Amino acid sequence: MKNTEEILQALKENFPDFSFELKSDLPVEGFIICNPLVIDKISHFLHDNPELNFDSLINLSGVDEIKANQLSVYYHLESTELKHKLVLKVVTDRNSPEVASVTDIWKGANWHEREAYDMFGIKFLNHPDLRRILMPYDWEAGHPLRKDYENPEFYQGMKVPF
Amino acid sequence: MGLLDKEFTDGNIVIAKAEDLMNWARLSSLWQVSFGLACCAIEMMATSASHYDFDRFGVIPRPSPRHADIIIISGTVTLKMATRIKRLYEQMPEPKYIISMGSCSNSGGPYWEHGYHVLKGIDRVIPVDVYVPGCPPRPEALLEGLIKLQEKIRKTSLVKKST
Amino acid sequence: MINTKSSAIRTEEMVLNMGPQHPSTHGVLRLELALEGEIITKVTPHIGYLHRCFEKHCEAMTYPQIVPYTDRMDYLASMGNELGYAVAMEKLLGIEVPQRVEYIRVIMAELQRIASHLVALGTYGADIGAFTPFLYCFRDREKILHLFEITCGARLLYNYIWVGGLSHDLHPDFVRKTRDFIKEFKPTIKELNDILSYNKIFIDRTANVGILPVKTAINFGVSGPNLRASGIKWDIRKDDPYSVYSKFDFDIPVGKGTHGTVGDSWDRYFVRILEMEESLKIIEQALDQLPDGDVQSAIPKRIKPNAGHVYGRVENPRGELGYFIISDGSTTPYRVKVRAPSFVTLQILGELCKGYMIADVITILGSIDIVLGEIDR
Amino acid sequence: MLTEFGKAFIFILIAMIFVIGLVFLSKLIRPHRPTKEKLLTYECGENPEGSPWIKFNIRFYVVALIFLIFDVEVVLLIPWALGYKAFGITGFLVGLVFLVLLGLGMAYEWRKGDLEWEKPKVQPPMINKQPVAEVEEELLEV
Amino acid sequence: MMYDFFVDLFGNTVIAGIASGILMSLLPLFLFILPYALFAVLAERKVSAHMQDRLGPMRIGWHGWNQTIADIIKLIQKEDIVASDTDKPLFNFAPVLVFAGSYAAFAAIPFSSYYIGSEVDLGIFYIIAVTGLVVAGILMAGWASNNKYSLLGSMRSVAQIVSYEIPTMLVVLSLVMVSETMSLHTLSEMQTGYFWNWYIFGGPGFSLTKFLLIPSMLIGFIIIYISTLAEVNRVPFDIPEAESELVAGYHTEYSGMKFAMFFLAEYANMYAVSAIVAALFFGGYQSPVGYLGNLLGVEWLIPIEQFLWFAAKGLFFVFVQMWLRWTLPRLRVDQLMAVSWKYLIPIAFVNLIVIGFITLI
Repeated sequence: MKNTEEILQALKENFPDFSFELKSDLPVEGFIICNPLVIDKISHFLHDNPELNFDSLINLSGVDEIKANQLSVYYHLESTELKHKLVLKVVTDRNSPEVASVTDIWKGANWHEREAYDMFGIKFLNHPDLRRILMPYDWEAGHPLRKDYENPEFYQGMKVPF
Repeated sequence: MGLLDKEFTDGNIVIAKAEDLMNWARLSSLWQVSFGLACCAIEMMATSASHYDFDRFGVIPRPSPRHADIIIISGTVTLKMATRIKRLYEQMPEPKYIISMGSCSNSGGPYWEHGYHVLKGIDRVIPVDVYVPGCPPRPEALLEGLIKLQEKIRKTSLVKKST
Repeated sequence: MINTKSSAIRTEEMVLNMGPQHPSTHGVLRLELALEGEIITKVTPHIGYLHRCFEKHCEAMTYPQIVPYTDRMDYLASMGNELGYAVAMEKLLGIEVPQRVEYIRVIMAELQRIASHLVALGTYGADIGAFTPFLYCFRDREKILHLFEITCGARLLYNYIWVGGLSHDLHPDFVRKTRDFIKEFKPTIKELNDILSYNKIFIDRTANVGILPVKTAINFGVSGPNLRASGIKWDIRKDDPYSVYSKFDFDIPVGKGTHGTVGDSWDRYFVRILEMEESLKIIEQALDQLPDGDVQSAIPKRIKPNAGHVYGRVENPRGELGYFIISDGSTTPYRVKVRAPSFVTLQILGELCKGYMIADVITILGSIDIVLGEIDR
Repeated sequence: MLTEFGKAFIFILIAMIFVIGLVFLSKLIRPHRPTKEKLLTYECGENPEGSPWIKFNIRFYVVALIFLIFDVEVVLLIPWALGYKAFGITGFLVGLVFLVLLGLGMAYEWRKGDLEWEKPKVQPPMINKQPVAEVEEELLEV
Repeated sequence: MMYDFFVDLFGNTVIAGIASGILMSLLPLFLFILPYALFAVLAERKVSAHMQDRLGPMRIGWHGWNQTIADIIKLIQKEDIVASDTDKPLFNFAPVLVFAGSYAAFAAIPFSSYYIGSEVDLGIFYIIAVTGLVVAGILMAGWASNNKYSLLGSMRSVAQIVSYEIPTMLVVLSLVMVSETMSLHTLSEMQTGYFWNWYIFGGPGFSLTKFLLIPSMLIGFIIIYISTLAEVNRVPFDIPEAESELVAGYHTEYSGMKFAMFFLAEYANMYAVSAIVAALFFGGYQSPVGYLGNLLGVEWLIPIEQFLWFAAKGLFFVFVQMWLRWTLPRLRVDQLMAVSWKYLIPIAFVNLIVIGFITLI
């Protein structure tokens, strides 16, 4: 049963050259910010290390922080045996968002990442099949959950706005 | 070109009687395509369950649109689904009717403002006969919609209305 | 001598579309089956036919306005959705809710669990071919809907559990009617067992079909009855207790592989029946200890949480439902992400169905019990 | 004078005429408004991919083959079944030999696996690339 | 009797024969099959409704009695869709073949001692042979409608009917060994007297063989009832039109009157199969408790009574089929084949040999 600070120490020892930053001033839970392109190595470590043993990814959500002109992805991890939780955050640039995919570690992340791509346009590197999941496959009007998204006038002859 | 395609200019006793018989037969055995979209589909299932029995009116669920004459659009129609519904409607044999159940399929319902993927009303795609308001409408409301449709069928006639 | 073993002779692969309109896809889900004769080589689910842009609505509406939209996500367990949203928001705001509200919320959530399991078991029987249990389950479910109707006026989507309290107090004879319901419902579970659970053909169709090992289930993030059927005792009400669940004693039914290996479709089916009995126990205890008080005392007039984020979760009939809410200090949330259990559970369909026949895909799809409103949000 | 089979054939004729007559009668009444979309084959609302007219499973051919053997066997047994009583036990033994031979044929097919319909060949779900061993994890008491 | 009437009407025998043949074959169709079908479709909905706490059709006529009439008149008005890329001649001919196959079986079924369609001397095997037409019709319907669901449905139903015909034939063969006749007419004649003379209770007369036969006759009845259930595609063997898997099986693409023909053929087949089981084991048109006609000495009343008994027995078995449909779930294809090839056929074999020995004592 470890809390976020101890996990941060373990991460720092294991990955000396990666930068980790703990933010716990905001209410409720603290989270660790790390580099988007190495998130899969960190996840491998978190998954396989016996003390941490994060064997289940609860939630992966994309967020559009338009004021800071960046897209971020939050990972909620949990260990069913040791019963501790962890929140990771990854920040990428808004114009060419790229994050390493964690599908090889947690198979559950597959559709979460496809949804983040569909809604925000975040490209996940070496994802098995990165396609739109909720929107129609031929939807060219961009990614709907971005703050600066406008509705197309027509889609296949049907008027979209009211 | 069957009898039902022809338009008669003046009605007479034979046509009137034949019409009544055919309309009565059509309205008393409406076979429904077993097809539900969202929360209204659960209310439709509750309507065809034991408490409010749809079978009392001769409505039985048929799996394939080829055997059905009525399609109840129960739930939110999204843009991705709208093209499929249009095809299903097209594939039903000719004397076919549509009940749009729930405010989602009537006019987009609670998703009318920010629903970028929601079609604002099924009547933009297929011609609707009866609208049943409510979100989700109670089974009694759906039964009332069905009776409204039966009255509408009872009044259809082959004689061309004198415009 | 020609070897007539069918595996030796390659037949051409046929792609079959179990499309949006299919009697047993539990809503608008399209399964693309790659078939070899009757054996399935690949299943690819296509979803998104009911994507109603819930998260876009959350960014445009104030906190209390979101509650009716949470009902429409998993429309078979609306009370569970509202409770999840309320738990997450109360964690973010840090407000304390009077005990009476907590007890009523537990009663409502457990009644909703029984109603949702009844639909799941009924449609599962109908998928296997036995149509009568489906109608018996709906007959019992009508009684629960009547209980909901006398408290909050609606049968299916209630807008009953608000942030910080409830919309109405209990109906005067709600307690008596609920006790009558519990008395009537116990024998009907036994009747359902006799018709379906111990029926030889049902067991043949579901035992050893769609076996989900524990390690794979945890890796896929599966939760709820599907995970417990694979043998692990994992329930949010016990492992991450919220509301007043810690005050009741109830045990967590786990799949034991009575008719075949642990984690097959029969286990997933039978775990839900045992869970219904557990829920009855919880409701009885909650009714006995029901305190009084005003249910609307702790409802804040204007919800304006300071900037921050929270992840609140709840044990829904289909699994762990989580709300990840990010607020930026204004009255409307900056971002709400819902971790829907069916969305995560449907991913295992592709893995589970390899090598089975068409009839088994329907069995497995029915046993994991998904709701499309929650998948497509 | 009509033979008995003549009467039976008239039964079939009457049935055919009845069906064709009814379908024709309904042709007079029913509307006929074909549209391109209506004449597409139905596939749950999707546009049909590929054609169903492909070589399908060999299993059906094998079943038909085995059925043929048993069918011929029964046809041969009919006259024996009618008249074996006249010859007493020897008559029965003749038929018994025939039946036992057939039973052996069936046992051979059973053993060879031709009676097996296609059993599902299940591949257990795999995570991180190595096949998950049998469900050996004991009940994780948490 | 009808024949000589026509002979002196037309003079020459051939035309008279054909005329009387046509009249005789029209009789069961319009007098029995159509009213029975109207009643059976409504009965199925009412029986299933009351079994499920529902009411069934109520609004159409008092308690829904003319629901099926409304269905048929509506089906006449339905547009008949022949999809563009179907195999048109096959597509249109399939329902004709299916109904012809199932109606031809009524030629050899004795409705009463007075009336039988055609005195075919190998009665029961003619019926089993003719139901082969139904198999061809279903295959034609499935293949011609160019729809994956109907193809799968028809392939499964052909494999099922074919593999369940063998246990039927073996049981029928064992009965032929006991009764030494194949015509259902004489078979029913032999089971006269009271119900203990029926073959289910070991056949006519009092002898050691009769009591020895009872167990194997019971096994034979169970086997033939299960396999005839499968031949008619009723639950638990209704895989070809498995609603939850194959949408509507082989008649997915049919609409309007052609679909009504499939529907009618299914119910006619249901009755034909029940009639065969009743004729073989339950004394066809013989009454279990003697005839009213004998008591009152009214001679012409007996055939009518016999017809009523025969209809009652058939409808009872049809009711049992409906009863099974709304309680049991459905088998999978390979389990279905296993039941026939691995359980029914071996047991029917052994039953045949045992009966052979018993009849020789």
